[in-house]
Amino acid sequence: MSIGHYLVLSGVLFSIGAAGVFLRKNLITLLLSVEIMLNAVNLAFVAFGRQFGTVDGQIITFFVMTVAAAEAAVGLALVIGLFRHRESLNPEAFTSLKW
Amino acid sequence: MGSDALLFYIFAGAAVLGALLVVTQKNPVYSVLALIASFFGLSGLYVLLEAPFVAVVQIIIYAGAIMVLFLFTVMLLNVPREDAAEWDRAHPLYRPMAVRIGGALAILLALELGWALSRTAGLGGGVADEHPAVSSVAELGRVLFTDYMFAFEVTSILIIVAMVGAVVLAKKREE
Amino acid sequence: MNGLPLLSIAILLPIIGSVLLLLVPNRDGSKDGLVRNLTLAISLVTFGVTLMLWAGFDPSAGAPAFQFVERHAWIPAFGIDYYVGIDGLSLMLLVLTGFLTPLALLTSWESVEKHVKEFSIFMLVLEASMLGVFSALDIFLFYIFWDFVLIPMYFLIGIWGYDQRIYAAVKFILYTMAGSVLMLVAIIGLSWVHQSVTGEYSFDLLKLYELQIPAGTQYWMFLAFTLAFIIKVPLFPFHTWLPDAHVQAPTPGSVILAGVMLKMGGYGLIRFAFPLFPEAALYFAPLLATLSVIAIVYGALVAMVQPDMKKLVAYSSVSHMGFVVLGIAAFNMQGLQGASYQMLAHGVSTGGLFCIVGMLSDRRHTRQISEFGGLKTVMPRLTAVMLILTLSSIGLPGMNGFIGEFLIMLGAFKWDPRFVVVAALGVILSAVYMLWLFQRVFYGKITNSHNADLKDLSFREWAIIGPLAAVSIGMGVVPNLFLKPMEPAIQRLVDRVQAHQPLVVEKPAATSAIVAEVAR
Amino acid sequence: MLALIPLLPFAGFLVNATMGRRLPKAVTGGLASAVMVLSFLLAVMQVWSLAAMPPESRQINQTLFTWITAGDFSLDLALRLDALSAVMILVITGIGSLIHIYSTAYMHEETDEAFGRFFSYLNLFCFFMLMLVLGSNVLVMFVGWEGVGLCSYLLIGFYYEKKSASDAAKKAFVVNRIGDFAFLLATLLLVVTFNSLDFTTIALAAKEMPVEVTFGTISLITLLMFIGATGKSAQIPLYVWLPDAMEGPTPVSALIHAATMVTAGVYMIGRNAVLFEHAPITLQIVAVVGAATALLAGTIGLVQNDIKRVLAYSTVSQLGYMFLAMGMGAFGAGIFHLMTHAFFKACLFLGSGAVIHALHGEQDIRKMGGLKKHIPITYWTFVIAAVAIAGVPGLAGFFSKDEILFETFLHGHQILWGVGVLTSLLTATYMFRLVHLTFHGEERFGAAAAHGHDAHGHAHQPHPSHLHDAPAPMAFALIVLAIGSVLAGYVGVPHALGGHNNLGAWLEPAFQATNCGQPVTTGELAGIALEDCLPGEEAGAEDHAALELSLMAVSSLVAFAGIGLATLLWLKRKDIPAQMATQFSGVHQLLLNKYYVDEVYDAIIVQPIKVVSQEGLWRGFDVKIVDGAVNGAGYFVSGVSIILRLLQNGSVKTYAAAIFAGAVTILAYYFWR
Amino acid sequence: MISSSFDAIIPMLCVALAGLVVLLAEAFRERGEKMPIGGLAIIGLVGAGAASILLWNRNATSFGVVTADNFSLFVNLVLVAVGILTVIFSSQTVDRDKIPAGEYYAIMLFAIVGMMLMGQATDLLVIFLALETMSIAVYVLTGIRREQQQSTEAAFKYFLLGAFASAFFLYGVAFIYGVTGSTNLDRIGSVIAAQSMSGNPMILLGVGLLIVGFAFKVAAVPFHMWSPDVYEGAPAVVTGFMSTGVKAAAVAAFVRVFLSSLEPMIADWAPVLWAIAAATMILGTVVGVAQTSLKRMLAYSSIAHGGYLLAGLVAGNDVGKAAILFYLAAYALTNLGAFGVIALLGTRERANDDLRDYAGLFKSHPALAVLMTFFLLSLGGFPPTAGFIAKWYVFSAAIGSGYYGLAIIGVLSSVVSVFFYLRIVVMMFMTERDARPVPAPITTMAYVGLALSLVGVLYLGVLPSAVIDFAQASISTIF
Repeated sequence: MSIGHYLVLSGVLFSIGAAGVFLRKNLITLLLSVEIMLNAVNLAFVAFGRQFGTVDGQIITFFVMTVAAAEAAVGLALVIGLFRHRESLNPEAFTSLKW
Repeated sequence: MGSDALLFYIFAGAAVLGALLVVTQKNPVYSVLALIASFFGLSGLYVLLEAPFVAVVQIIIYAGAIMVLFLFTVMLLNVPREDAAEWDRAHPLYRPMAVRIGGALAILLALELGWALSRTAGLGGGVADEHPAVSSVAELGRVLFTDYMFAFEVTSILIIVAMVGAVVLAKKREE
Repeated sequence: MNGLPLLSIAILLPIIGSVLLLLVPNRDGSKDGLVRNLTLAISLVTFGVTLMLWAGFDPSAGAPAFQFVERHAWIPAFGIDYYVGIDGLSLMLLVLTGFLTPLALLTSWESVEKHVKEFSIFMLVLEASMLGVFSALDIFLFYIFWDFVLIPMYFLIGIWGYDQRIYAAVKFILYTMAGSVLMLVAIIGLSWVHQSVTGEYSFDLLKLYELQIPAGTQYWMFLAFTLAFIIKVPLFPFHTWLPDAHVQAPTPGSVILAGVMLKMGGYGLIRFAFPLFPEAALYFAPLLATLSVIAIVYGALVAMVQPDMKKLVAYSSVSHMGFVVLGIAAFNMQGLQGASYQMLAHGVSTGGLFCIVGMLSDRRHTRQISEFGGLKTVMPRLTAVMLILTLSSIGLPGMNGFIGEFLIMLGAFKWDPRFVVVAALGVILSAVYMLWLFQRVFYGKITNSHNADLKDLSFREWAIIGPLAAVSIGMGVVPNLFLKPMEPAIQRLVDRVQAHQPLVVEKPAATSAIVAEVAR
Repeated sequence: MLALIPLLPFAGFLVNATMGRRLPKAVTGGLASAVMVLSFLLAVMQVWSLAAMPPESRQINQTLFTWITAGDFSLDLALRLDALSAVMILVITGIGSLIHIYSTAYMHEETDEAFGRFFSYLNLFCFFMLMLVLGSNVLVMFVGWEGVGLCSYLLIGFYYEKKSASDAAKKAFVVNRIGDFAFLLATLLLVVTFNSLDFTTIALAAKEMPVEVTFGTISLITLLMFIGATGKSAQIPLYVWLPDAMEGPTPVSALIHAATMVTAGVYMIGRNAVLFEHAPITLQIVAVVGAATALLAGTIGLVQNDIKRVLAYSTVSQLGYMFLAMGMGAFGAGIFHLMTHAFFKACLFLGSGAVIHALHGEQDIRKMGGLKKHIPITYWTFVIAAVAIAGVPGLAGFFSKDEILFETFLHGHQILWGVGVLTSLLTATYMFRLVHLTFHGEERFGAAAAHGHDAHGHAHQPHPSHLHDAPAPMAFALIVLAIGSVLAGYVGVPHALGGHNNLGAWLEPAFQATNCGQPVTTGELAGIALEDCLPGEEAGAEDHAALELSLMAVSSLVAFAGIGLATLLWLKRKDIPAQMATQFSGVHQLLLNKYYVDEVYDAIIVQPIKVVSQEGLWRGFDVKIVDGAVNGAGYFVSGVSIILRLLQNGSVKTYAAAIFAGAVTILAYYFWR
Repeated sequence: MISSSFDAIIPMLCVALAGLVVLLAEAFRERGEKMPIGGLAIIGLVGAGAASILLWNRNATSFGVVTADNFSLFVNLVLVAVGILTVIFSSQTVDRDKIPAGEYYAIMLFAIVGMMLMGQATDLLVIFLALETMSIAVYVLTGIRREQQQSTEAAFKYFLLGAFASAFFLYGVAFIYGVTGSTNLDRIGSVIAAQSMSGNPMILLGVGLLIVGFAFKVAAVPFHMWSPDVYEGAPAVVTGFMSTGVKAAAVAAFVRVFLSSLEPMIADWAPVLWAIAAATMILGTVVGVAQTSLKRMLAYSSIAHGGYLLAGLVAGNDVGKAAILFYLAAYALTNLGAFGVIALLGTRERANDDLRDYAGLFKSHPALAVLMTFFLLSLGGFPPTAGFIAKWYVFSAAIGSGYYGLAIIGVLSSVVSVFFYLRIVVMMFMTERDARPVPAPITTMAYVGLALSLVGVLYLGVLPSAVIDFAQASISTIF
């Protein structure tokens, strides 16, 4: 398979992830969408790394995973915090700050 | 079409389908499960890219740990359905717009990426044509703890911050 | 005396004074008297220093162009210096500033009752920055003073002004700032031009004078500079901040605003816009002259129908300052001498008019002309002084207003008589609106019973208005006292500018050039 | 020495202005009069020494200091006494002294404050008037020119509590300013043309220039100067202020609005005689305007009922005469008439003042009559002056007026001469109408005066039995002026009557700068130019003696006819005027309302300017458009701000969409640029 | 390659150690025991500052991915100043708002570590990690008052959008890695310089996506929309901290990436940044006009200031680089001062940040009003304050590169911004006081902090020469 295939796949996944941020009305799905985006990036890294024949790409994915984990931890903590305030996970419930 | 190609399309199809399911499911539990499925697809792709350690880590850490954390939260909060609250309709500016705009933008982005890639020379060759794969865990570890030593250390701070932060944000506070 | 950095002393004295005032504990206003006396003393000393500058100034043609020069590196990386020095033109404006500030402070003694300490600090800081504007030879330093002047004035209007003070203050500061920021762009551009020619940055005015600036650049830079200055002057159609600012400002604010701050615009045109960009200046001079004659007639006509005394005087300033710009546009000896002189004259006489309006409004808490009438009966002394200042404003020969206007018209006439024919209408119209004002306020019977027992000038008021009236007359009788020191300076400026030919601009080319530049 | 002449009155002004309110009237008035008399004596001394000089070099110069310098333009504050200004300072200080003396009595009932103010103004006026005539350059003259305007303003508005007085004052100043506008332009043109403002320098330079056959620079300069003169000297179209100026105290009318200030325009033309001679077109205009003004004012004067207004229109009319003379190039004649007019018109005004004084403020001649026996001194002096102005042979007015008419006829302007003669008839008529209505016939004052004017703030009611004649100072002034009215003419007795026209000869050098070396060849203009080139004595003496005599006869006849007509109409057959007034009510109304000139000016100039300024420029353009644009920019920014902030709707998805869109746009730029 | 030298990371190490010590101290703290935790933090920061000064001109590098060139050291010093001032202002609000002090200070210190690392890192991956460290820490700080819905909401918005933007950033890193085979800035730079890249769509993708990531952190239009909400929702001290520290770190990394390795592609990214800078200046000021909440107003103002910083970046010349550094310093001091005042006036229940709350402040708190006025004047760019010199400096850079249009947009937008700064002044000085909850008495410590800011603002405004020279020296050793 050519690198192009992997990159296109990565692009499609990234776009789906990005679209997911808009499609759902659930804070958790929003976070999941961001995870999809990060995974799309990971795929690109690994593909590039494979092409260059180095381990850099793979190693970078570890860091990305770490970051994703950290984000997930903080993000979920915030989701819980929000839920405590309004008993809702709808992002539109949290628009008290505006204009 | 070789077996590689077949496997690629199977895994790619799984990843994309999983991702699509994530963003179309109303129930977050299903979304999380679909994402795990998608991760398996990705994991397969990593194998195809001769990165078995990444594939394993993807399953163990990503699908196994992070997604469980998500699932745990979903269960904890116990809101299986999206709620269309009254504040949803209170925003005439927003509701249909963001979805449509987001969808359109996503398609645009995909087109742009595809278009850009189609114009890039040298993407047609096979991934594995030029260089042999480096897939040994030993080599991986060596590079990680030499070249990426500092980055590795930085992640420790990152994780401390995340940990302390998550605790500060979520723990019950003695008033 | 030569050893003392007199110029810096003049600029720093008010600042030091304001710091001193800060140290006076006056939360409850119990020390207002002390604050007032101290402030007045500081401003008088400053005036004394400006007079010392005058005394030490060598007005002969062979003397150095700029005297009392002080130069200290400030931001050496960009060739920015603390670089001050004065020629005759600056000197006269310094003296004017020094002269008007103590008088303005005196007018505040009754009209300003709250936050006296803060008021005094703002006045002193204002004075310092105005002195700085007139003596800066580094164009960056000049801009700093120029911009800084806005702040104390903003507070003076905004805190101690009348009902609409906030609107007026905000309008004042935004309007004048909008004009001056483009000048900042041009100043920076100028330093880059200098850098590209000589390889080093410089904001030294005298070095910048020597630059050969390409035509297209001159064109835009001149416009940027001029916009800043004509807003300050203010020239039609950029004048509308002035009536609001004047009307709402407290009396001392109006006095300083009309007396000194408007002069900053004229000074800027003379010192910066014209000599820095001579070709462009000559090219645009007819446009400026056209606007100025419109301002003369327009200001006068609008002044004529104002129901509010302060507004009337404010619009009359528009008219008078139109003369100044006309003289500058002519840019020959007579025009420029006239313009410079008119600035001084207008400072004194209009400053005086605002003082009187302030005195009336202190007594009656209104400035509506219709509220007055017949004041001559109860306050003959004030009437007499008002008459003198009115006549000075009208430009009666033998008074200060005439000398300036005559020289301006003479200079402009030598340049292009058509402008003068229109401008001279101002001579008629100024008589109409000022005398009408005078008649409505002072002549006739007292119809409003509130006016029946108004007090005539107090001693303090005499101390304010007496010097102004005396100087108004004195300037008309011995104008050479003021014209002579300015002559060499103005001669140099005229020589510099008149050595050039007007820019030949193909407008479309220049326009597309700037469009291209903006689009980058 | 020379400077002392104006400075003395100025000193008087300073003292009276600062301390006048605290000093007793005797001191104030005495001081003011004393400085004037002193000034007069000084003037006499100066003129005496001037006369001792040879005629070609009769000049006394005094430069005080350099006044204005700007580049190559430099101007001295300098005074110059020559033949022309000598005549003027004598008139000013002489008649000025008399009027000061007169005023000490006339104004005696004013408060101390007003009394001091009055004399300070009066002194100040004399100072400026002397500066005007003594100034050696245009600008110093302009200082005086405007200064007298200022004093006129102050004095007309002396009774400032009266609206009409302050209106009149303002009107006088503003109308004068219109003239000054032109005068100023003329000054600027002079500087540009001659690079000097010194009269002598200009005259010498102009001498070298050809006479302008077509309208050229000098014509423009002189025309502008003349427009200036029409303002100051109350000629068409700017005469309208002078009748209103009668709101001032009567001595003021006598001094400023009859004897001195209003003649400044005539003096100015005389001062610049050389220039005017180089601009025949302007001279023609001057002559026509002068004649037209003379006639117009004369007709109005015929029907006015206010004693001072009649005299005011008479002044306008007589000033027209002077301009007619100037327009003929007969500068000497103009100045001659100026001088004689000063005497008899001052006398008339002071006489009218005495009448008003006697009647405690009554000015309407319909409410007078029969005063002859009550106030004989006033009556007789008044009549003498009236006879003089009417042009009865032997009195001052006769000689001067006759010279003018003669010169006019001589220059071939028969129409203008006709106008002059007609005016002469009118003058005699309205003057004697005035005399008859005031002094002759039945007494009409009495009860009528009880509710008459109270201009001076008099409290007591007038009563016939209490009428008293002019007190000593007033009588003194009246008598001296009456004598002057008789004798003043004899300084200029024409050659035709065996005189030597001494005044003409005296003045000759002042006007002599004509370039006689270059004969002008073009057509009819040659006449004027050549005429002036010939020395005055030979010019008319032999050739035109007969003509002059016959013209004199005509005007004498006209004078008597006018007096007779007046006697017939307003003394013998009073029904005729009334009948005429009804029969020609239109004309009568037209005349009575002064041709509605004030109303027309008001309607087509004053009101439109006010309305346009108020509604158009201020409330319309300034507030709505200019300021509207400024505020509009502010509102625009706020409006945009309010709209843009709505984008910030608080929804995290919208924000993400913005980021997304931004990213897509950047990429789009890269791939489709 | 392991560099044996640890020199370059000493400043970070100091701060990180301080953070750990703070955490430990908190862990061993007895209930109710008071500890000078702020003091510990300050000691760490001062140590970092001292280390930065000692490292001056030594161009130390560690691990091949961290450098301590003068540029980053200058940024470090700015960050140290930000940190110290934030700690000082926090000392009052932490107690008042019942914020868990140990965690708060620790996270703040870790955030500063991330910020410093952003400036010092020479590897895109490390920059990413630093960015995330900083961001996550700041998310937490934003939401630290979790009993307030607004605080949590702000944190979540910031978090979600930050993660979203990070993904874009990371994707950009991936493409650059894909083209050049490395994430190291030097190597990227040499690869790009070696061959013309502007025809390569992939590198353009990378550049474009990197711009998104950085622009988000700088809060440039249209990636700015989080900032008003977040600034409003966060505690005022934190807002001050992030509006200065985060911006400084992001701009530092932005400058390093775009003006070192991506310099050869300046023709490709400058127009994009030009448009972003212009839009940022305009929108920041224009929308600021309609705001009534002070924090929100200053949020828009800080968006606009991001635009000015970008203008310096667009200029791309030496003046621009130095100008950015100077601007960062000036802006940090000014904005921290302003937010400090806002923070001090708040109460536990109410932020007191509405415009009306400032009515008559001059009467009740004259010192605060005067201080605030100076900060506002500096934000508005009036002489003789730091803001003026800073603005002049960046516009000078823009004009030097011929970007007159950008400079004109900049100066005009700063005029508009003056309008809303002055509204606050109007309220404080020219309006009568309404009834308003009285804030807790203000400690001497807080006044010291404000005075320090003011001294800095005036020092930079009146005698800027030393710092300008310093900034110029900072850029001379790199790029």
